[in-house]
Amino acid sequence: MELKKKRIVTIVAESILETSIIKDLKRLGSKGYTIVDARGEGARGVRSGDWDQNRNIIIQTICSEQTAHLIMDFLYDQYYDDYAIISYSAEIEVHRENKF
Amino acid sequence: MELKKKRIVTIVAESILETSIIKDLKRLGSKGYTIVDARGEGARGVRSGDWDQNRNIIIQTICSEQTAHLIMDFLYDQYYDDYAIISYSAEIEVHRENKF
Amino acid sequence: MELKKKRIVTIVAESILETSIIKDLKRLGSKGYTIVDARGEGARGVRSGDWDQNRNIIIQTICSEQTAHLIMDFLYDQYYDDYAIISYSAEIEVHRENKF
Amino acid sequence: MTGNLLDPIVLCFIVGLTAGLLKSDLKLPDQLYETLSIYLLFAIGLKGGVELANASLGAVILPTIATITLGVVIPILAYNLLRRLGRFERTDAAAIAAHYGSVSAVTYAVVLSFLIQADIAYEPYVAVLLVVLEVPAIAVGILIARMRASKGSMKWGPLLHEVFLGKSIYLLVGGLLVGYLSGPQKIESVTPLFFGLFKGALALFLLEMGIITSRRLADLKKTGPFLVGFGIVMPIISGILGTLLGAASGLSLGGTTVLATLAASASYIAAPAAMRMALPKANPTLYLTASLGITFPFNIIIGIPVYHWMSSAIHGFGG
Amino acid sequence: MTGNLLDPIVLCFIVGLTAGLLKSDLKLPDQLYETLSIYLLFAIGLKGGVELANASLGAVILPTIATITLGVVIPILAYNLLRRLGRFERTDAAAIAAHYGSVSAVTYAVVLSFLIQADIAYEPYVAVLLVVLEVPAIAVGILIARMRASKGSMKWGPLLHEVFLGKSIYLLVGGLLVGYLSGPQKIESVTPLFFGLFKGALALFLLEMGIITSRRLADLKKTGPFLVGFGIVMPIISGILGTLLGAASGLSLGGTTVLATLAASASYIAAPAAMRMALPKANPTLYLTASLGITFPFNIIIGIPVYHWMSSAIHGFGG
Amino acid sequence: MTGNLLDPIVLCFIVGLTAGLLKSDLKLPDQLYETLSIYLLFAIGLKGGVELANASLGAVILPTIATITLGVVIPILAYNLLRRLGRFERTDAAAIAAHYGSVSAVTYAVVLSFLIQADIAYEPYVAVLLVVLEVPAIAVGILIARMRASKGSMKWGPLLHEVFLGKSIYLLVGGLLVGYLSGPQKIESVTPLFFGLFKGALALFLLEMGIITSRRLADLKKTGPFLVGFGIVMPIISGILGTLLGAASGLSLGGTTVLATLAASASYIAAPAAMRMALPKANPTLYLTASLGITFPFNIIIGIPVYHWMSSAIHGFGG
Ligand SMILES: Nc1ncnc2c1ncn2[C@@H]1O[C@H](COP(=O)(O)O)[C@@H](O)[C@H]1O
Ligand SMILES: Nc1ncnc2c1ncn2[C@@H]1O[C@H](COP(=O)(O)O)[C@@H](O)[C@H]1O
Ligand SMILES: Nc1ncnc2c1ncn2[C@@H]1O[C@H](COP(=O)(O)O)[C@@H](O)[C@H]1O
Ligand code: NA
Ligand code: NA
Ligand code: NA
Repeated sequence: MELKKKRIVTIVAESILETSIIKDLKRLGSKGYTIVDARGEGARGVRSGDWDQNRNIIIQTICSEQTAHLIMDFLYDQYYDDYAIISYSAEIEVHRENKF
Repeated sequence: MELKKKRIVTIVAESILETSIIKDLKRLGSKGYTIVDARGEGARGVRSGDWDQNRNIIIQTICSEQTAHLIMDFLYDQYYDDYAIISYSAEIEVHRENKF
Repeated sequence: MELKKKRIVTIVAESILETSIIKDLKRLGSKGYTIVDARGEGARGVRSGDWDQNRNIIIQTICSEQTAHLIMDFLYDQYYDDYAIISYSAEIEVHRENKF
Repeated sequence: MTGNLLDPIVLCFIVGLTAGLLKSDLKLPDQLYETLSIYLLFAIGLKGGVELANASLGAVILPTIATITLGVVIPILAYNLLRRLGRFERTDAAAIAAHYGSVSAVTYAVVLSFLIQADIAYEPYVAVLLVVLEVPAIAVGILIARMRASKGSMKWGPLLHEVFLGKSIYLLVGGLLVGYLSGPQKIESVTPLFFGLFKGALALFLLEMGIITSRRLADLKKTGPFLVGFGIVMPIISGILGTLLGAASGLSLGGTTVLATLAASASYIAAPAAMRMALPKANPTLYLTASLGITFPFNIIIGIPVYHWMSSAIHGFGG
Repeated sequence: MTGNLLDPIVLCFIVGLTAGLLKSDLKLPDQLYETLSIYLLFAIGLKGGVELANASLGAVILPTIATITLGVVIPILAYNLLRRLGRFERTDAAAIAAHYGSVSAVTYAVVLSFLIQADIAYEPYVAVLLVVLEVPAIAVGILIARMRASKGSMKWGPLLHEVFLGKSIYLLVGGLLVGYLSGPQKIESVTPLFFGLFKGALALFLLEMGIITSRRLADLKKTGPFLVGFGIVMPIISGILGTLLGAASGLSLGGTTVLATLAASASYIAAPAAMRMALPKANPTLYLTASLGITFPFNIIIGIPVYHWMSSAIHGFGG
Repeated sequence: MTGNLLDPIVLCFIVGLTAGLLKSDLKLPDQLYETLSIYLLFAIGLKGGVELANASLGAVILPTIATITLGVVIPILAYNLLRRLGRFERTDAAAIAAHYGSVSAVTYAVVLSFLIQADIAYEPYVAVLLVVLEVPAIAVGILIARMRASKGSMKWGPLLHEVFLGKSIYLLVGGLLVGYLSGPQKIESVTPLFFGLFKGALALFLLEMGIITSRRLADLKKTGPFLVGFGIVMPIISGILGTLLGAASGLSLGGTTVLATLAASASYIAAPAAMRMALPKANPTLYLTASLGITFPFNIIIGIPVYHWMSSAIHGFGG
């Protein structure tokens, strides 16, 4: 059975942004997402996830090339200045292309 | 040192499927897998992972192009109708190509 | 806004290696990383993550093509003989290419 | 009633429920939920095992038969209501029926603490009835759904394994054995954790259950009004059956109240797991919403006092 | 002082602090941290609610007014110190000020156990003051930052929701209600968990807080010397204000010590969450380091005995 | 023996073991495992610290020397058995030897509860012996493996850090200090959590250990029969040495039983972590299977009563 190309956008951000990013994703046309708790380090220092204020989450959403671009740009404008957050986009292959 | 191309298949599914999917992967020729607990939302609603019946897991397995295709197709036939599950395949590069 | 190509290196390793791998990544030029707790199975058997000695972690770092290659090779020399560890590299697209 | 409403464990449930309905960001860590449910199941078994020491085997037989009867009758009854009146598909109806035939260990814990509060005695072997009632309905539900189901015969092996070695039953039985074998003296060293903290842990767990329940309520619109009615009427019917068979099998007022509550309670650990495996085509939203969203809160807040009242009535009548 | 230093909960904090400073790999599971903080907040509310039964509404009014006054005065004072002397940016200053106006429930728990140890009585409604003091400063902080802030008017809705339905206040208030409605009799069944284990859980939590604090200390070089001074001087000033208003509003020696400690304590649950949402431009490293890295340990180890001494002085003076 | 077998904590271990062998899906949350092991280590230290108050420094010296001797002799003995009879590679033999020279804090907790159950007194400073015995064997093991090991000289710094600041020793020593400094009075406020619940928490932890052990048993075929024999014979030999040195150094019947058990127990927290760092070439399956899969259950179920019997024998003989 043939696989179709889609994009997956991965966002690593401080956990306090969870609800607001989910709202954004839905508004921008994503039909679903998967979240994992994480820790890490970057320009804004170590976020070791050991208490409320320094947890990270990883949010992934599979979507069309175009939606992926919308999301990447929106996050850039909306959050990059003020929050510990990064995001990246990659190519993947799926069945059920209409699902995503 | 030169890197070799392989595929990584990522499966997001309700956690109750863990043992049965692992069996499937091995039977289809995967030599290993990595699992992470997750939560998410999709066509079958929010799965917030706060109790037994609505947890998700992410299973990833690195394998050959061909095995990847086998796995994707098998999952599609076996689980997609009845369960909260998605899967996708992506290209990666590794050392030790014979390991995977 | 235009996206730039980068590499993401993903390492799955026994959790005891966390601090030493992080040191390595920084020394090799990575500017950040994200970590998630995981379990799995491979050539060195099942690592079900239920106690100290059989936990895995997933470490991901976004970096340049060249740093990615350095990291992959270094891990290969340093850890592959003695530890439960795998790593792979994939292509992604990001904003802020200088950040990574 | 109000007496029950002012019990801390019921209040905790309401606080949790409200948190969810008000969309508070309050959320118990998922591993705390798991820890508490493991603790409660094991402690329930442990307590039952210790009490079992004072039980005579003979006395257990009749009530056990009564209990198994309930485990078979209730799901069949529930199935027919759901099919005939509710117009549910066979598989969905069977899956929901299995939940109502099986039991909720937490509801059991709440009725016991209700009886202790009101200090009403109950038979020392009620924990056995809890275990006995958990399984049959699950089997019945699956059998109903499988009857002349074309698609290949099912594998019972993995399923029986899932049910009998599933968290829920394994911990109850394991606790029973540890409690019974250790006996009242030796168990004392572990009672501060397993008995002393029990009710507090139950309160904390119900706080979380309240949050979870509130989420399920959101699905009510999907599941429709019939299921809401069913989630309230079915436990009452089962409660009546439980009361009758309890009294008939010679249980005391306390024991009858327990059996009535067990009959009325709907499973949310063993049954959902088994149904997901055995009847994947059954829609989980239906049975989870009915069992957790409606029947569980109904039993905790209103049901238990009602079943106690029923039992008192029949025992008053009897004697 | 040394008396306080030798209290197990303070020693646990020091053990945790040392673990962090020595880079021990000791690390409490993150969900244990969450569990303990939920447990402590709820238990604090519960205990307060039970005690509330013996409180007369009239008696609460004056102290409540005093508390609200503190909640408004302290952040304004702190803001001006930070701007004028510390030369901090408006937003940073406002965010830090909000933390010092609000409260730390754990510090409150420590002062209560300090008073119980020294068996000094306190008013039965102090938990109400804890709740009352948590919110105003957060609002004041945001208002200050927003004054003639060009960039569009802010949405208060989500913020109020965040504050009032946030973990911290919701659990305190929820606990208060459960404790108050259950009353001293019915609550007993859950006291072994919520009261009996309280101090032990507090000790374990402080062990973890010690580790977390040690991490924040690493940021001191980034935040500069002024903030260190502020983190010690500010609580003393607030402590004095609390002592004065406490005595003025007729609180006992114990109650005054509590209010002084509340005033001196800096929030690290409600305030950080609210600031991150309402004032994203404020640098979290500053307010977290000040509140957790400096003021929290200062209060636990040195502050509380000092505030107790202040209160004794004024009460000795008064009477 | 059967007496020991019917102790709830031993029964819990068996229930866990069975769960694993029957492939039940029962699984304690990983953070609960971590929480319990942190709790147990700290509580053991705490209890030891409080008891230490009644210990005279003089009395501790001889037993401490005896303990250190055991920590050096046992690993050398074990190494030679493994090399000569077992034909293991140097590194593997050294790593396994280190585990058997070091100690298991949980086994220590079980022997204490065994003595309390049988109410046999023991010296107030046994916790010190536990701490003392943990380290030397690890160093010895590494030294043996490193002798004329070509590949560059190793870095001791990070290793010593790992060992002394590792979770296991840090919590034991931290607890000792907190307990000792607080003293019997001040500690009381935290005893409900750290002493009252101790045995129950131990039971829960052993349930989980049973599950983990069952997984290790699956590796027995890989490790071969010799290691199985070694895992049973070695603790007996060490137990005898412990009994002799214990009695020789003037320990009471209880104290001798404790030292014998410490000698016989194999580490599964400090040693594995240290070996993984210092001797990466050593195969973890070997030392983990021996220590956790064979020796741990052997000691819990059979060993402890045996060591107690040995000690009784020598004390009966002595006096
Ligand atoms: N180069 C990187 N590779 C992987 N993850 C990163 C990288 N940089 C930052 N992160 C993650 O993104 C979070 C926020 O990054 P930052 O805003 O740079 O502090 C960090 O806490 C990490 O979890
Ligand atoms: N578009 C998507 N992107 C990322 N994850 C998804 C997406 N859709 C579904 N998922 C994940 O897959 C699970 C099952 O999806 P579904 O069967 O659509 O409910 C969800 O709970 C999510 O965790
Ligand atoms: N083929 C694979 N696909 C995904 N993860 C793997 C694979 N092989 C190994 N792993 C992960 O890497 C860890 C170490 O692998 P190994 O050294 O082969 O035991 C395992 O515990 C798995 O978590
Ligand atoms: Na039922
Ligand atoms: Na304050
Ligand atoms: Na030993």
